[in-house]
Amino acid sequence: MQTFSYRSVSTVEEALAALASPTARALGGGTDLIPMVREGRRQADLVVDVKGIPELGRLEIDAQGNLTIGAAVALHRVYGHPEVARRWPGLVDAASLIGGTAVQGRATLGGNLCTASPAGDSIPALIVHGATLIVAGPAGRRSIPVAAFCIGPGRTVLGPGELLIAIQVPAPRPRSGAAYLRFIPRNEMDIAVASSGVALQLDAEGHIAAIDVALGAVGPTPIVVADAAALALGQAPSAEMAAKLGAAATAAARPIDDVRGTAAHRKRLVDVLTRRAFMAALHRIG
Amino acid sequence: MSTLAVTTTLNGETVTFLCEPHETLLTALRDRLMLTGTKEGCSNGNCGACNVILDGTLVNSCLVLAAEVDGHQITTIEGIAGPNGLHPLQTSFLENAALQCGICTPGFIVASKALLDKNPQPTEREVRHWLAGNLCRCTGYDKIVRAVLEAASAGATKE
Amino acid sequence: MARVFIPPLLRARTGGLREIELEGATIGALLLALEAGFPGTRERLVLNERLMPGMAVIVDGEAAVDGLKSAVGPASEVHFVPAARGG
Amino acid sequence: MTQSNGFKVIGTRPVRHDGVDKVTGRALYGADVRLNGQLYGAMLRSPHAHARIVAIDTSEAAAVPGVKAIVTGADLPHVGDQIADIGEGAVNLRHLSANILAGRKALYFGHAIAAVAATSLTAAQQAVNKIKVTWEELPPVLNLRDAMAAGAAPLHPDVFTDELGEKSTTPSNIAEHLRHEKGDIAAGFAEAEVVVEREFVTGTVHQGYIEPHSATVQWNADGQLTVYCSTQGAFGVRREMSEILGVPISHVKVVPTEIGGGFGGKLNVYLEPVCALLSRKAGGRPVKMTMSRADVLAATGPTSASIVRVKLGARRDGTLTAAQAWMAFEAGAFPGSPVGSAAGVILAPYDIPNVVIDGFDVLCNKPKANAYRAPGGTNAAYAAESMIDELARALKMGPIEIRLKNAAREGTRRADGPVFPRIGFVETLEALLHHPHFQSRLERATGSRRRGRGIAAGFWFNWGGTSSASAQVNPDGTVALSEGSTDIGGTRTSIAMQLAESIGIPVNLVKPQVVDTDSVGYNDATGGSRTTFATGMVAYELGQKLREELIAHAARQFEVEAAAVRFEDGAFRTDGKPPLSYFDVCGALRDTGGEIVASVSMRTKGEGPAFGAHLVDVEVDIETGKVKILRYTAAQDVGRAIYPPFVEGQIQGGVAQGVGWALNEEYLYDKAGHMLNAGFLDYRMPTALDLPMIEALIVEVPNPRHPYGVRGVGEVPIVPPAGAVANAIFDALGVRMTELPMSPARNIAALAAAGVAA
Repeated sequence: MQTFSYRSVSTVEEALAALASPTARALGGGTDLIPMVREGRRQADLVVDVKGIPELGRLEIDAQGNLTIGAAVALHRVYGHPEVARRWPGLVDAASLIGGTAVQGRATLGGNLCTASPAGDSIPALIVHGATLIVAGPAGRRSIPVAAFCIGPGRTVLGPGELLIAIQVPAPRPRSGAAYLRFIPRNEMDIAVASSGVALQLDAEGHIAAIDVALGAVGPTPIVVADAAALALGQAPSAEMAAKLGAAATAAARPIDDVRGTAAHRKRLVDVLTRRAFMAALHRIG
Repeated sequence: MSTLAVTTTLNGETVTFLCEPHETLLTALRDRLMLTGTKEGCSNGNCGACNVILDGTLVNSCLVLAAEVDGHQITTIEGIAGPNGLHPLQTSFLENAALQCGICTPGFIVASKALLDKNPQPTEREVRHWLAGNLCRCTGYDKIVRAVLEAASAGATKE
Repeated sequence: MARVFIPPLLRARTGGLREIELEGATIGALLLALEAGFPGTRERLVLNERLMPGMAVIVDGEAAVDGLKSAVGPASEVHFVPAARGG
Repeated sequence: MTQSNGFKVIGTRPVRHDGVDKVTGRALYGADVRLNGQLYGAMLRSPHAHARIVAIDTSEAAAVPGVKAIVTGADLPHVGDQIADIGEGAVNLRHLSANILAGRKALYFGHAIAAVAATSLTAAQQAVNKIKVTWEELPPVLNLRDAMAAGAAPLHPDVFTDELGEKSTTPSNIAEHLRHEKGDIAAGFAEAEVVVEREFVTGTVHQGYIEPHSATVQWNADGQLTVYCSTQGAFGVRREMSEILGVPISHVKVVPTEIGGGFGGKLNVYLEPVCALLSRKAGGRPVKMTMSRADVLAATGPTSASIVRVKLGARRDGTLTAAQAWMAFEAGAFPGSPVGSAAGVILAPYDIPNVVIDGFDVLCNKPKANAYRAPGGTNAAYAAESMIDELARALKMGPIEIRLKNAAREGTRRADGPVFPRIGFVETLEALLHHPHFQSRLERATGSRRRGRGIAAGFWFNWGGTSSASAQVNPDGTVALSEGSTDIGGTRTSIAMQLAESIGIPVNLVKPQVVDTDSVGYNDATGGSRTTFATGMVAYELGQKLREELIAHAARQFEVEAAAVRFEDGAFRTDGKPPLSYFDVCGALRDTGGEIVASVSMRTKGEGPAFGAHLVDVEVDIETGKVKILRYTAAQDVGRAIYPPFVEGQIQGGVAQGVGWALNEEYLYDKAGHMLNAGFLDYRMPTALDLPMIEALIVEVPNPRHPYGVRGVGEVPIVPPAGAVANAIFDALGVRMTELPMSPARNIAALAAAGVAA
């Protein structure tokens, strides 16, 4: 049992001032942080509640169709937003999978990113949606592609005193679709044994114009399948293409044996999940 | 670290209580406010026994700091029944024998109320999905799901 | 005479006999009679003058509740089995 | 209103007496106890699976502000070797004590080492973190094969292999070998035309009750101990407290709270003696301790991992001629796995002339195994029912056909010797045979999904045991019933119903309460499926006494002989006079002879053994290995359903636990013996989304030895599911799954080994 102090802040400046202490931690939904601190898996002398900062609670689609999700927006608001659900289905797949209903009432995408679990469901989904993170810190603001955010289990590129402000997701491209699938032994309330997110766009002829594939729980961080584009671009989507992408996912995966699954099973699962996510994403295109 | 004073609307009444900054809402409810109907099953958000409704949203009170609820509204199992008697969900749980040992029951009833407030006519699949964060080890869920469906068809949200 | 079934692991002491007809109105009396015919058997079934802990005695298909004092009929069947209660 | 079976109360569905408290949050469970001046306790647990405790330094912990007491194993009184009948079988009290707080060695990850009581939980936990233990780590023994291997290092220098009282000459991790023998096994297999044989492995699983253990104890200066705890058996707690602490049993009063599930895991004490020692050291202040979920999983409960080999022989017509079973069960750190009951269960559903069953109770560095719903039954039946299925397929017989052909009936001699009384296995199989589910065709799935259907049977002995209760008739006609059977699943009501039926009054007039050990006669634990049977039998006798007294009172009011009075339809009648209502007679008790109070205590006999037969349809995704339960029907002979929805609930709940055991639940350890999944996230019990509706098919073959025909219900339904699911997976894939749980990764590995490609 660790004790700590608690402070609620209402501006980014206040938050940054509080987070200047090396033992301070930002509190969003708390669904990861609170049990981790209680069990001594994370240290904190000061917990800075950032939910009172209006910018962190924004959920907006701008005139260009880009989505901004404040880092402290609870998941149920994300998947409960009809326009978000319609335009960014892969993200909604992931947001509605994290924890049970009561966890989703509190947990945030920002928290899922900052926990930086190799199995964090939102991360592969955000990667394939091309999302970018807005971060504020002592040196000002910067933006980081989600694909570059995690650098190891529980580790991100966030520097000392930096705070994740928002997630920006670009407007979906025309004739595009996305899906995120994970495998768990139960049907809810589990951590992904393996996962795969696929986003793709077709050109006017129905050939693949863009494709992104990202995997979860098969490496120390989410893994982008770099070969996907070479395998698919310019070709008509097919079951054979799905199989090739699945094989590429298996090749890219670097899983380990742990309490949640075996490396062998995970290698197999990313193949299956990538094939299925590809077909689901394709199916979702107009 | 210093003791905090938290003021909240709890089951419709304004309440002020003292707590330590690291205390969870679950601990505050049970040990400070003596509302022990909210149960602790895992303290990790994996069983739902501590479910409460916070500003209209279902949450695990073990994953919320007591300090976070200052100025917010909370409904616990003790606030589900109205002045005129049991909530239709409570009646339906009794009539459907939807509890055995009863330890998970407060969490299930609170979670089910949050469901019906949002979706008054859920399907069986929707009920099962919504309640997947609530573990019951006695019933196999069959009678719980039936109780929620029956309460919904009887118009539980009118209460 | 009651039919006393000898547990398999005790049959070395009864010369391999699987069941033995014995005279006695109680389990205790039967076991004394058994001991008289087959020395070294009773100590395997009785501890501190009570039925061995963890063991149940079944008389005519029903668990006897009075231990060594349990009544046995003239044509009863007696078994010694591991006590199983449940969870 | 009388039902067609002649009962007025039995078979109806009144609102349970404790229902409103339990749906409004008012019911008080173990952790809801709060005494004035109470201290909070916290426990230091072993981080090692096997280690010698060289020294414990509590000086820094004692200096934490608010700390009032610290105890270690050295504070427990020395109890010598005493074998007692506690729980599932014989228990050495010295072992029981060493499981409460470790002595010289920690024997499993999570073993209790020391405890602190302080004015706040935070202070207690901080102090626990400051206790310094000097360890000498020892190599752990973590599985059956290692533990049983020749030359394996024994966990205990004083545990020898016991073979019905005969001890091995050297210490051994095999604490016991037991055997059943019937007929001539060699001749039986010689007679067989088809023989099948296979070995099965099952993992360690937990009961999984949602309420963690919690105890609050006050040890008064006058020597009186009061224990508030969530337990299946208050009298068992009283006995264990007395034995472990070396105090007279009369000094211990146990007040049972509501209990949030037990399933066998709350029969024995864990925290209670520690709280008592802390309370005494803290000058008699009450001490409350509640386990975390991690503690519950790491240090309580589990039921045994096992290896079970089964060999069956049959003639071409399906008649079983011989069966042999060999099983080894992990006992954990102290002797006492349920291998004895497993040996009784494994072939019980069948009439087999030639049988040999060997069982081994094996020590290893895991928590001490405890009873779990039909202890040993699921492990045993998983193996046996898989082999019955394999035999049926070899013989091209239907799964119900082969079971009916060999079904045990009244008069069948069990492998362990006794002869079955009236049982309802045949009726149960026939009910399933004629059920629409069995008669339906299973639609085949497409793509990577395969569907299959499986059947398995299961048996449980059921237990009678001792129950006591007392009752008084109030002037308003209500009857206050005091009982000592803790109510885990609605037994206040199922017992009150039997009392009401026996007296002849509506059940809402009965006011049942579960009281403390000073306030009612002795009761064995709520376990062994005994409460509705045995305490119900007591309620029947109690009702007969009250009824007789009521008639005597009415007779005085009528001024006739009692023999001339009848009590029918709520009224007392005698010839030639207007009837007196039940309430008239109750209101006039003081004028007709005084209050009516009665009590009954019985060592019950005639518990009816019971059988179930389960049918399940599954769908397996052969690309991922995941199994989905599509449809489940569970038939069971319950004797008589007192409260049918509760009976269904017992069956549905047993199925859910059995399915969890079959598919996902297991303890995971690393090579050093650290438990890796001590939480509800990774110890994966089924959620609402993992199960379909479960149809409970109630079969009633009344138990002739119970006044209302009751048989125990609670345990049978967990016995068949693992076998049924395994058989369904075989039907779907053609692969025999020989290890539980049948997790996705195992299923994929088995498919690959069998050469079945997705």
